[in-house]
Amino acid sequence: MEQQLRKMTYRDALNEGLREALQKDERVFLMGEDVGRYGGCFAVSKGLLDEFGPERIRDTPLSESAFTGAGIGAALGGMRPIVEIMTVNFSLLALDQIMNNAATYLHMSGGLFNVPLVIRMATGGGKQLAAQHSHSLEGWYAHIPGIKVLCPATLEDARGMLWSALLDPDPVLIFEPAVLYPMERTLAVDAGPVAIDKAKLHREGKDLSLISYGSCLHKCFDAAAILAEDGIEVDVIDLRTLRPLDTESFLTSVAKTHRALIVDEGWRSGSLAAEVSARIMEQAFYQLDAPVERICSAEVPMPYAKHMEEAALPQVASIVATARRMVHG
Amino acid sequence: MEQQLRKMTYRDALNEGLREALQKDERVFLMGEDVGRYGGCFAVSKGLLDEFGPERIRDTPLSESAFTGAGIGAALGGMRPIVEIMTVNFSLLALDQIMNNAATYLHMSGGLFNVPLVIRMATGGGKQLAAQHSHSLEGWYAHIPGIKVLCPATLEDARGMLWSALLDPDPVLIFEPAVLYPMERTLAVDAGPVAIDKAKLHREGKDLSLISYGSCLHKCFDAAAILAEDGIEVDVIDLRTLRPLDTESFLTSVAKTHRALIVDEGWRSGSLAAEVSARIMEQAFYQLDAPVERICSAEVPMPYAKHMEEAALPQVASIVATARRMVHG
Amino acid sequence: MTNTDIKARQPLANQEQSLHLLRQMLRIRRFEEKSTELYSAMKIRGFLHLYIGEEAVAVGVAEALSTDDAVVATYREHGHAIVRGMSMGAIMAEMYGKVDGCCRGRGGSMHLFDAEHRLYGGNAIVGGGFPIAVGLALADHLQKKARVTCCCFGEGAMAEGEFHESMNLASLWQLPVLFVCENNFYAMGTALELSESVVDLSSKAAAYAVPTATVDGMDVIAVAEAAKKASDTVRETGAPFFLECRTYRFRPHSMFDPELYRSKQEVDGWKQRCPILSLTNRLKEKGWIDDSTLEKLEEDIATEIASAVDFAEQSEWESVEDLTRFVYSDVGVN
Amino acid sequence: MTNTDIKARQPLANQEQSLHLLRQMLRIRRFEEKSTELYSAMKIRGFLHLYIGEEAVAVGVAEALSTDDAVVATYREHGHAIVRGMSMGAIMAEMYGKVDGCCRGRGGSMHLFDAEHRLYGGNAIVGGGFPIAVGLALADHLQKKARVTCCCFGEGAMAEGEFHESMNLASLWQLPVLFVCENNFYAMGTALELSESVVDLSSKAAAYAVPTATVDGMDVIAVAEAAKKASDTVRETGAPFFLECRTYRFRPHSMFDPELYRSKQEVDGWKQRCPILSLTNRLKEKGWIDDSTLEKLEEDIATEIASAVDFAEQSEWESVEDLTRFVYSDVGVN
Ligand SMILES: Cc1ncc(C[n+]2csc(CCOP(=O)(O)OP(=O)(O)O)c2C)c(N)n1
Ligand SMILES: Cc1ncc(C[n+]2csc(CCOP(=O)(O)OP(=O)(O)O)c2C)c(N)n1
Ligand SMILES: [Mg+2]
Ligand SMILES: [Mg+2]
Repeated sequence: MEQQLRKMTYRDALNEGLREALQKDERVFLMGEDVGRYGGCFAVSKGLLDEFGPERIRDTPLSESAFTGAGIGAALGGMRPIVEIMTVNFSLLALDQIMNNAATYLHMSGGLFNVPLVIRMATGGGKQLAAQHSHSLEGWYAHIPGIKVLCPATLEDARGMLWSALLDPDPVLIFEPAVLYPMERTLAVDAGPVAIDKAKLHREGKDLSLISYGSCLHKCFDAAAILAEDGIEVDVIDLRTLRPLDTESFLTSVAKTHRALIVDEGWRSGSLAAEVSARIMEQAFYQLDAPVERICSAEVPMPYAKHMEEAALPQVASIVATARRMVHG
Repeated sequence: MEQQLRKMTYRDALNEGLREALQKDERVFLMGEDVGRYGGCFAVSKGLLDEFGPERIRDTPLSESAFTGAGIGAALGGMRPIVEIMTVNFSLLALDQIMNNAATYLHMSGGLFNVPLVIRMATGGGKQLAAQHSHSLEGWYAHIPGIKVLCPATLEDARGMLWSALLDPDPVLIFEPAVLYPMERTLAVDAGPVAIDKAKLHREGKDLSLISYGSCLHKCFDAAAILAEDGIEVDVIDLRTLRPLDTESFLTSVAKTHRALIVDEGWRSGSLAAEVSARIMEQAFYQLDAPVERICSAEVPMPYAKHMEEAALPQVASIVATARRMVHG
Repeated sequence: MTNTDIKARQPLANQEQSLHLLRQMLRIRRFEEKSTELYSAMKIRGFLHLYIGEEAVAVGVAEALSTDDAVVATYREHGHAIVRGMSMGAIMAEMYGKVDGCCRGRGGSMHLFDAEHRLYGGNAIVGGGFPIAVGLALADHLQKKARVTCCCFGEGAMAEGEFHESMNLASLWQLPVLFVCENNFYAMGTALELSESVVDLSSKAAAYAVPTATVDGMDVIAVAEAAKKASDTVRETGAPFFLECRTYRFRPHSMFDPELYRSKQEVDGWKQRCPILSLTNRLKEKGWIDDSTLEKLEEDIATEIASAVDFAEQSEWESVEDLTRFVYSDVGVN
Repeated sequence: MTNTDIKARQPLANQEQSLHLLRQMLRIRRFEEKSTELYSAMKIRGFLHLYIGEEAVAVGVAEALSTDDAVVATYREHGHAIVRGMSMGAIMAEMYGKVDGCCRGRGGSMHLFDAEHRLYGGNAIVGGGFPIAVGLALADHLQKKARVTCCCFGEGAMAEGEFHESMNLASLWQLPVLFVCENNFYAMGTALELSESVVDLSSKAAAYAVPTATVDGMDVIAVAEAAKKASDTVRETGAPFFLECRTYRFRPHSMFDPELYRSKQEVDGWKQRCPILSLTNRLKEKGWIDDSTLEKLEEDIATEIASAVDFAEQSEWESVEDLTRFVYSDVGVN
């Protein structure tokens, strides 16, 4: 039987995921700035206020720390809150609550209190929003024990990760690359929850492992297609879950390709890409035919001008060029 | 002529550095919680209130974000503020100011406004202060472009880094490992400012590069002494400045030893150690005789109990054991 | 630091209740005195913040709470943990870092938790508990549970942005939070006057349209009375209330505090108003207690504490293999 | 959203000043109208927040400031940048992302900076400017410079913790900050009533012992008057002042706002009170302006804008090689 597909945007898929969660579980509610009457700053929660009312689609004042912490409290109190922070840049105002409370409660209490909280936020550049609205900090968040960090890059994950995150007993952060919201693709009619503990191999090849996630994944797809024309066949791995990392996924790939290139929108120094590289170093050193390389964002606060922003972000051309050099020397 | 030495603690050295800065430059002032009347939460600023008065040794309310941001503003306004945040854990409340303002001002303004601000804070575990007072986030901070990140491990640096940081036109964060405050050593009578752009090779050997910083540096010294008894000679490198990293320093060492072990109190995933490993991968892969390894903190919120905390932190025994295995196979 | 606006001494309710309040305060006092000894003996480590002098607050407020209510406290929470009904053994073992501690030795003095008694910490980030309390109350509101969440904090915490955000949220959304300010006039070494542009803390809270009351925090009967009224209001309205208890800590902030910021006279002045001493005197005046009853009370408490210490001494250390347990609920993931 | 407590219309001072105020408001209005066109033409990108409807605030406040004072503004700061004295060309080129922009194309619409005119941004983090303003004033205080730092923000920002912390610091330390609340009754789609438990914003500020005033932000003469008094107070006392200007944005929050949260009637009601329209009418009543003067004024402004656009069009792109410049002052370090 053929799978039925629908055309929709990444934004629609998120919206469906939210709607389904709110329908399935009375304890679920969405809370954040402008999630209700405005329809969501990126229109992700559009229509939900009408369907679920202002108690469950809860507009908050501009108080990132308090409403994120209130999400922790509500989770402790038996609810299943979804906190929306408009963008990761503003989440810095809530970091104390995220790191010092959400991530530590279970451990500090010796297992007494878990925090079943989901925090969603937009992330990343590419929209000319400059240095206070464009950074990719999801890899940085992945440093923190006690939280899980997801980054859906596909419609399937946009639709399905939320429910899986809500089933998780611990705090889960979901980072949505803002440039992907309008991306149109197809999704199976019966798409549902997805695993959140495994990376996904999207494309197979023998010559090189392209390891990525988020919006860069799509750049890797494009690069892979171009490379294929040259006869270079690459594995394309979507890490999906940035913490805990599915190390097995890329080690398996590297065991086959002996070469790895990581593409990550985070700033290079201290990027998630560094962690992936270090793990390959530790666990697959003797299988490598060449050093692992990274393509990351330039280490600058994001500039506004389009050409400068493009220069700061990883691009298909540099992925292709680097991959070629790595394979052909 | 022989160098005259004095015995003092790491804390004393910091205190002297502060006093000298306040004496040398009228624009310098110290601001933070309990820096004055209380004498500093770790007694670092003891005595300064009497000498310089409450305008320059400025006790603040519990308002980390506002007084850190006020430091940025005061720096923009022509002063040379030193902001003290009691511990790095509380700095999360000020992260918005640090990342979205201090680190971006110069760039966003196209070079118009630099921020000559110094922020000092205690960091790290080892004092049984549990999960909200013990983390080592300096390596994590080193991810942020636009700031510089220092971590003095020696009396010389505790004494000298502050003035160099004050001369820097851009925001500099100085992380003081809290376990080092009572450490007693000797310091030259005429000790003064130190370079803040270079790592330091403290001990030389041919068999392995031990790369570290902060309180772990001292564990590396101990390990190196033990290893020497076995006939294993190691380089011990103190990174000192975590951003920008002095890559040259460890590449030079690895070119000689062909083996590197990084010891870092940060949580392992996404640690500064990962960055160092990734750089060695990229720039010295063909010189390696064995994979670079890392010894970091266990990925747990710091437990209170002593034996558990010790188990969570890097220890001399594991450094020695790992180094032995790496050298002898 | 004038207390002029504090209401007159409350009448003692009845003998039984008064004795109960005295007993609770004494339990805290003696427990903490023992703790300092054990700190000096290096059995307890890390930070240890004593509640000595402030016992009337926790004890008085506890009277107004039911077992179903929730409490969010600070790093100075031994008193709250004890009056909440936790066993001294579990608390002491925690401070020893033993596996039978309430948090299996992971939290220590600053992080006492108890699921049964709904004590949600023990939070060592000043102001960190405000949003948590708002969230617990939000959960009750959404689940239509008529419970109170009691949020305790020092006056120093009121300068933090989270106080502001949380007061506004609680009032805007009309959530059942009882905010209890333990105003001991100092935040470490920073006097209230150096921390707040407005030192009348009730007026600060009133700026969020939250009803307020101020009470003499050295008078346990007064605190119990005020807390009862306050919590009744919260229960009736489902909305927040702000109760300021003016009190004083007799001891240093923690075990590392040279106390340069206040005079011995000031401390001694407040010690005259010791909540335990004054209640004892009033009970004696009334003839509701005599020396032998008092002695018996002290003996019982000494026994309770001794057995708590014993329990802590006997308890095992958590196995180091369990280091990464409780990072996630599904053990093993990292 | 009642404005009952707002004082009656202020008398027009004199012809020259009134015409100047009108001209300034018109410059902002026309500049922004042009900007929306250029946004549609994709010359300007990113977020573009318009000040249209609120011009009286920036213009009136600017009257009270000297060139030596400092201004800290938000992402809705074209008006402030223009009245501060920046050239429209530098602003327009910035929004084009060109190298001749005031920030060499790195900031865009939300981050206009100017060293000469002491405009410290252009901050796109709501509330992020509060502590900066406090710090600038602290620097002046410490250097004994009698200057004012003017901190502009929307009413939505008052829910942020940084508002609370900064108001307290400014008052506690008696620092010369003029806080100007541009109360346009909405924070994106969130009405004031849904954001603040107390909607009387002056009373919120008063809780920090900061003197306050509220003014009709649609009446530029009234704003100028009130701002003058407020800044005089700041200059005299060296201490903060809080000025609420009640105004309205006629346009969507940014270019991506379906405006589901307010009615067309409400918007139209406020448009009746357009500050430019009403000042023009009053000037006409007085006989201080006629159609030809007005036409001339419009022409001059059109010319100024045209040459700004021209300047932006002609300007070069920053070289991509300079991508990492201005991350640190000592170029090259990374
Ligand atoms: C965010 C934060 N900043 C600073 C500290 C260090 N600190 C611990 S307690 C304290 C004083 C708090 O005073 P107050 O709120 O009045 O409570 P009290 O200790 O008097 O009970 C400080 C500054 C902290 N734990 N958290
Ligand atoms: C900390 C933070 N949270 C959220 C946002 C997104 N945001 C930008 S403007 C805005 C509304 C602010 O309203 P207000 O302060 O009233 O200013 P106005 O836009 O009305 O001038 C929001 C929510 C932001 N930029 N920063
Ligand atoms: Mg206090
Ligand atoms: Mg507004």
